Amino acid sequence: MQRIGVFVCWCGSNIAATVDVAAVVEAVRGEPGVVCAADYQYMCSEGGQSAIRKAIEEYGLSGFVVCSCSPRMHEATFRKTAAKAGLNPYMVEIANIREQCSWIHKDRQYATEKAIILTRAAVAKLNLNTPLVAGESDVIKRALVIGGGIAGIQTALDIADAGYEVDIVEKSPTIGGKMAMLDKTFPTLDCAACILTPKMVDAASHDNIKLYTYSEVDEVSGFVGNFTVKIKQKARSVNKDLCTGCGVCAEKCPSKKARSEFDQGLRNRGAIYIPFAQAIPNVPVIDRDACIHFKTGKCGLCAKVCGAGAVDFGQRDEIVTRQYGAIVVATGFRPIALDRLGEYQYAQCADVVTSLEFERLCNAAGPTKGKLVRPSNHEHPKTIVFVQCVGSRDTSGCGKEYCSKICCMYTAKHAMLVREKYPDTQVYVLYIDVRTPGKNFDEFYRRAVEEYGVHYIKGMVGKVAEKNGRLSVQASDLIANTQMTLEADMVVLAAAIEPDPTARSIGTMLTASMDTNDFFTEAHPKLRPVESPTAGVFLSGVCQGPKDIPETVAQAGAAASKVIGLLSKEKLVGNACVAGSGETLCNGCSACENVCPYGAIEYVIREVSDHGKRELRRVAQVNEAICQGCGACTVACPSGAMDLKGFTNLQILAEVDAICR
Amino acid sequence: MLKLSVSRIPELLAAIGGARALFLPARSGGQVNFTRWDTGVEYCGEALNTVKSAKDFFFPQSENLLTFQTQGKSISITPGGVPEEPFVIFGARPCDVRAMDILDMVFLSDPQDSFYKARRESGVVVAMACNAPEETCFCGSFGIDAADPPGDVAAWIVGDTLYWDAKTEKGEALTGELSALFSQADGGDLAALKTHKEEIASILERLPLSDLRPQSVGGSLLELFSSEKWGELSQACLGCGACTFVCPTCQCYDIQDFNTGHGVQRFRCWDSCMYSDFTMMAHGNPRTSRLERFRQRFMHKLVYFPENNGGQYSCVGCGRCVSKCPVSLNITKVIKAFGVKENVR
Amino acid sequence: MQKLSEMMRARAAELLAQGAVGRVLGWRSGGLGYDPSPAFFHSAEQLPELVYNGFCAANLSKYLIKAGENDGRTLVFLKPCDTYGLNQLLSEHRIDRDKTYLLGVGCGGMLDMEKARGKGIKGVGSLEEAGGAVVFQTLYGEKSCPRSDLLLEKCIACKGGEHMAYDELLGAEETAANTGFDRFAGVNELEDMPAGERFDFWRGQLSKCIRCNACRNVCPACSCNQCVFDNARSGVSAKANADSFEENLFHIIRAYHVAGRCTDCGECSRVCPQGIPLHLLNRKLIKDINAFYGPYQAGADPDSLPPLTDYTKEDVEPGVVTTRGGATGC
Amino acid sequence: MPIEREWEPLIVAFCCNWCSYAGADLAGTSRLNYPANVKIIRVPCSCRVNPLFILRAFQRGADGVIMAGCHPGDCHYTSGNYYARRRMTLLFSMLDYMGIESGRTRVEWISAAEGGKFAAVMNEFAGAIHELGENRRLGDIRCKNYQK
Repeated sequence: MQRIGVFVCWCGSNIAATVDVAAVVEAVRGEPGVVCAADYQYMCSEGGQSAIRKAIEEYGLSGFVVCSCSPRMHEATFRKTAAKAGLNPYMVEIANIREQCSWIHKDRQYATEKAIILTRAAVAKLNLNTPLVAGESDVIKRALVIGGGIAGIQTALDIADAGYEVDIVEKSPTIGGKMAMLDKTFPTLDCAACILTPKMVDAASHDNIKLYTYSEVDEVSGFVGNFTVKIKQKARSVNKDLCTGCGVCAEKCPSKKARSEFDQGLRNRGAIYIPFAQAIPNVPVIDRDACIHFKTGKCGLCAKVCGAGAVDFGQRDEIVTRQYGAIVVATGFRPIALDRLGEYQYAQCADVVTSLEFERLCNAAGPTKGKLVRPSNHEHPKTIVFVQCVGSRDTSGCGKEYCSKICCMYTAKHAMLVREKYPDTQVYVLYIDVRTPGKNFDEFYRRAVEEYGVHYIKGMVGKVAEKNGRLSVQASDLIANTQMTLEADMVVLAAAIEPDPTARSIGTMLTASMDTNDFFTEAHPKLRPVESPTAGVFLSGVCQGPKDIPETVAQAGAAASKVIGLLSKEKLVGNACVAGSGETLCNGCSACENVCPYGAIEYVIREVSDHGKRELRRVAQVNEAICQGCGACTVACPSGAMDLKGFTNLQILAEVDAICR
Repeated sequence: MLKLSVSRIPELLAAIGGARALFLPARSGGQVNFTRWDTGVEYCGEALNTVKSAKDFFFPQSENLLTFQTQGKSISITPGGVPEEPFVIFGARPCDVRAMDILDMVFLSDPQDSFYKARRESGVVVAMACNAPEETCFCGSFGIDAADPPGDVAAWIVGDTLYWDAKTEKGEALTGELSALFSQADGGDLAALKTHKEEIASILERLPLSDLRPQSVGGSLLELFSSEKWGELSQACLGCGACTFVCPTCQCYDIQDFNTGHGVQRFRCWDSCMYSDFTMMAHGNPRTSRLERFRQRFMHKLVYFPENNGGQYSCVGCGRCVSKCPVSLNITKVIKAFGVKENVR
Repeated sequence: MQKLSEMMRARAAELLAQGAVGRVLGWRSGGLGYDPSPAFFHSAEQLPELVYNGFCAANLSKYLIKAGENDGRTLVFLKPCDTYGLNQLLSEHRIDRDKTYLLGVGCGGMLDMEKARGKGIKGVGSLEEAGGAVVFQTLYGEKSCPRSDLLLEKCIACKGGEHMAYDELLGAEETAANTGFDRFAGVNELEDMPAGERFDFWRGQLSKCIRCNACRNVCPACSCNQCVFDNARSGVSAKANADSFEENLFHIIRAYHVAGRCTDCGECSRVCPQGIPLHLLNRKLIKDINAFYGPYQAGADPDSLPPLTDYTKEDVEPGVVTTRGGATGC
Repeated sequence: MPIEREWEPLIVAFCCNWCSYAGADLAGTSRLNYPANVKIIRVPCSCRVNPLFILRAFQRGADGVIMAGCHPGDCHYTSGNYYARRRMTLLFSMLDYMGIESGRTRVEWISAAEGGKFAAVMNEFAGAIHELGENRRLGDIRCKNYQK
């Protein structure tokens, strides 16, 4: 039997004006378990709290009810009060007689009656409370960042600078991601490489950062603070430690058929290659599908020319297993394939290119050394048509329904760069809407139109066709409401972006939820934008939704700060109100497992003693470190084996009974 | 011996039911059960047995014993009233009536059950002979004569005549009230009744279970208790209480508290030894397996009860369990299993 | 069916002899012809008592839970509709598939002795299923009755003769074709009544309940080690109905607990001693689930996710109950 | 000190801690009035509401029961209210089928920002229950002496 104290707060006049606090005190004295009841002007004040502590002392209370404001306001306060007096903090219940009583009712008698009933309910519940202890778990002070683009690099740097170890896992041979491919960046037009490569170098040289390039996450287990991750390091066929990065092997490689991923296939590369000059690590990799040696067993020229003897055809994939306290997803994006958007003739016409290809064509380090030419004949284009929303905001099912967000700005950038370098070139931009929210974005776009004389046409492309060496773009001018045909030398498609295809499998491994477009969902769209609903998993960059570089960097920093906050804890204090299963009642039916949003329930075969009869049974087991205490499992469980601490079936039934009596 | 034309049974019922509560077999929703008489409620004589026996009227499925309130430290108790409403049960079959004697052995032996006693005293039983016994019947195995019903009043329906024979004071008193309706049976009637009884007897002889003999359950208590057969017999049992709750002689009950919010009602309700929480105690349940529970039910009916009650079996062969068990387990299969072979067809 | 029984006995004997199975779960003949009981057979000597006839309605799959405690495989005979219950138990990890040998047997529909009694057939000494009819030898003479007149409700509403799971089939050709009967007709009828009449209907029916728990204990979906209604600590335990509310509570919660898991095997209605049409509760939920969340047959696929442990973002709102209008209730 | 007054319905509201309970608090801080006979029970999530709780409330004499949770898609636990939605839909449909007035049960999605909506819903629901009158069909006579 509990020994319960009831403390009714006046909250100055907030409560006392409408609720007869003395009457409440008197009414609940006779309630089962109640051994003392009192009222006070401000329960939350030091005076009020010490009054409670005194009563705990004097009456040997096992728990108490505070009739006051919303528990969302002061539950924590009074739990501390209990703890200070040596009571378990969960032996406290709040009757919300301010927000849900005195503030909404005018009639004193009604309000007082209701306050009494709410208090009875709280007492009835408290009679069934048991001391709860939040579980604690250790935090492994290392973070994993999946993806080595600008998002991943920035997150890693911020975490590392705070003094924690970080591993970056990047599936391609180098870090840098999409940003490394860009020429200039809006709205400042400074060169991408100039701002990115230093960060890449920092990441590589940082004592707290370990790079796993040409590697993939293979398996994830564990939970917040204590993940175990298997990383697959694919065989480079080149010994990182011996290689000096001189690049002779790449030059000498006789096989030049493979298309350069980094240059969007606009240039061929060797079977052994370094993706680009500033690649990090600056170590070549052998593309075994393209390599003559791996196909025929002959050649092996690279090995011969390598002074360091770093080429190692025998190298194998390796699995490394590492422990992490937190995981950041920064898997980034790619432009969508355009094969389902036939009207643009992308596959057919060499001079129809994507914006990312265009970036490479403009880039001084690109396949054309920065000279803008038509891929078909290497002549300088006189007219260029940029087409926006290629596969974005597309409800036809061929593209994506969402807005890819970055296209309006980079198209303006491209148009501007062309007019800057080649004033003789006519530039048209076909758009549905121009969306330029963002600092200095609209100014940037206006400059393109006003200073650089870019022709913006609100129109949709009907068809692109090749006509005697040139391209004719049929489009409808939605403002003039006329059909028109543009003769162009080059058409640049602002293709929609989509999450990197590896995101889905990573999401599954992490049990991190994703939306229908395979973007990771955030724990709360407004209040927890960089956290996944899965504890310990954080989101950085476009993997969560389309973003430009400044937004990505900002979010990367935010994710990093969340990780730092987590890693800085000695112990993780879990949620005390977690689910738990009574093993003798459990049928092992998996209903709870099926509804748990966190994968916190697993089934184990255990010897169960039922009425002294010992037998092996399949029973549910809740991982208290993962359980968030929603209670979905408790209702799914037909036998009532699964219950939620702090909100048990009996406690809630007791509240119902008290209210309805 | 009195008589009355069958066509006037409604008058008879009105006369009885007008003065006091009257319960009689009536059909509703496909089932025949004892129903409180009211204008429009028709006596269903052709049904052999009601689903639930007449036991309810003396030992209801659940009844309130007392109520208590607590205020702070004080407690106030309101006893549940002892039922005194007089009533008549019309058309109970001989087996059900004999079952009442068995219940008496339990509830009227010291300490007497005041609730049961009160109901027993204020209830009058008009028993009806069985014109058409069925294959599920084996009342004969327990010395009950379906043609010659016990009870306060014995009744027969022969053709279009109802015969009425008061056997106890209570029966006489009731008959007295109704005398205006009856006429005296003459010699012809008695002859007809006699042949009718013989017809019934000849049917009883030909019943498939007619030579089922509980006495044939041989062996010492210990032998029976530890017999291998229980495992096989009980393996199909679902552990439901259908057999118990349709049984006219099962008398086990549980006492539970129900908190109404303004007080606690202490009530008793039927319980079944087939249930996993039967006789649940602090340490748990004394019979944790289906086998033990199954064995308990039949050992009680065929061994323990007779041992404590001068050989009286706690079964009257009404056959309800035979027709109602979801998996067709019943006492006859148990008796056969333990019976000495030649006694079993 | 005579023939089929013999085939079953023969096959069971073989498998026992080979040691492929440790025991056989089937039906043992009773003395009255219509009263076989589920039973385990451990040796060829016991097999002559194994029968299969129109009164073997009992679904054996639930017995496999206990049988699983023994070593070795259990051979079990399953009628087409029984396999749904089996799959459901498999999906809930109540049965170990590897410890069972499923012998699917054909089914011409099971018979209801109550219906026979309703037709004045009493004093049955013996009976025989001959072709489309059942011939009863009774104390009151020989009575014959077409099989179709004696079918159990669950068989009139047959889900079809297909076995959802089996290792081997016997006499599948005996299976009667689906009657094409609309199993939701009864539900629709109730839904079309005014709320008041619906209430009176259910009060009338449920007030007959004697809380014998036969419906629950026979139900393949009700396989809890301990039911909340038997568990004093659950806060809702109750033995007998002390108030009409308890009748409602028990049957609502029971129907609810098996919602999305009920295979509509109809056993609850078959075994109710008071003849309460409990299947009308379960079928209502099945109808709703089909209407709200798309057609779903529990037990058809052991790997499917029961509707109540699943969701879509576009699910109907609970308000549909009030807004859908008279046609479907209210 | 019971007050002599005409019959008023008793309404139990199950509110999820993160949205609807906070919404109720906001209604309070905004001083938005709704009937005193609406009594709130706080649960972590709408998916914690067991049909048993609702039936128990009716047994004990509640005349209406309402469950309020986060808007679909906004659940603090990501998917709790989706499960709750299915559970309640089937339960309510079942009660309706058994002849319990469907107006006595309701689910509303009320966010922490919707104090106004909370008060409006409660006023409206209380009114509707008042129209329906006393819950007799699902009450327990042991618990409540129903007005003759």
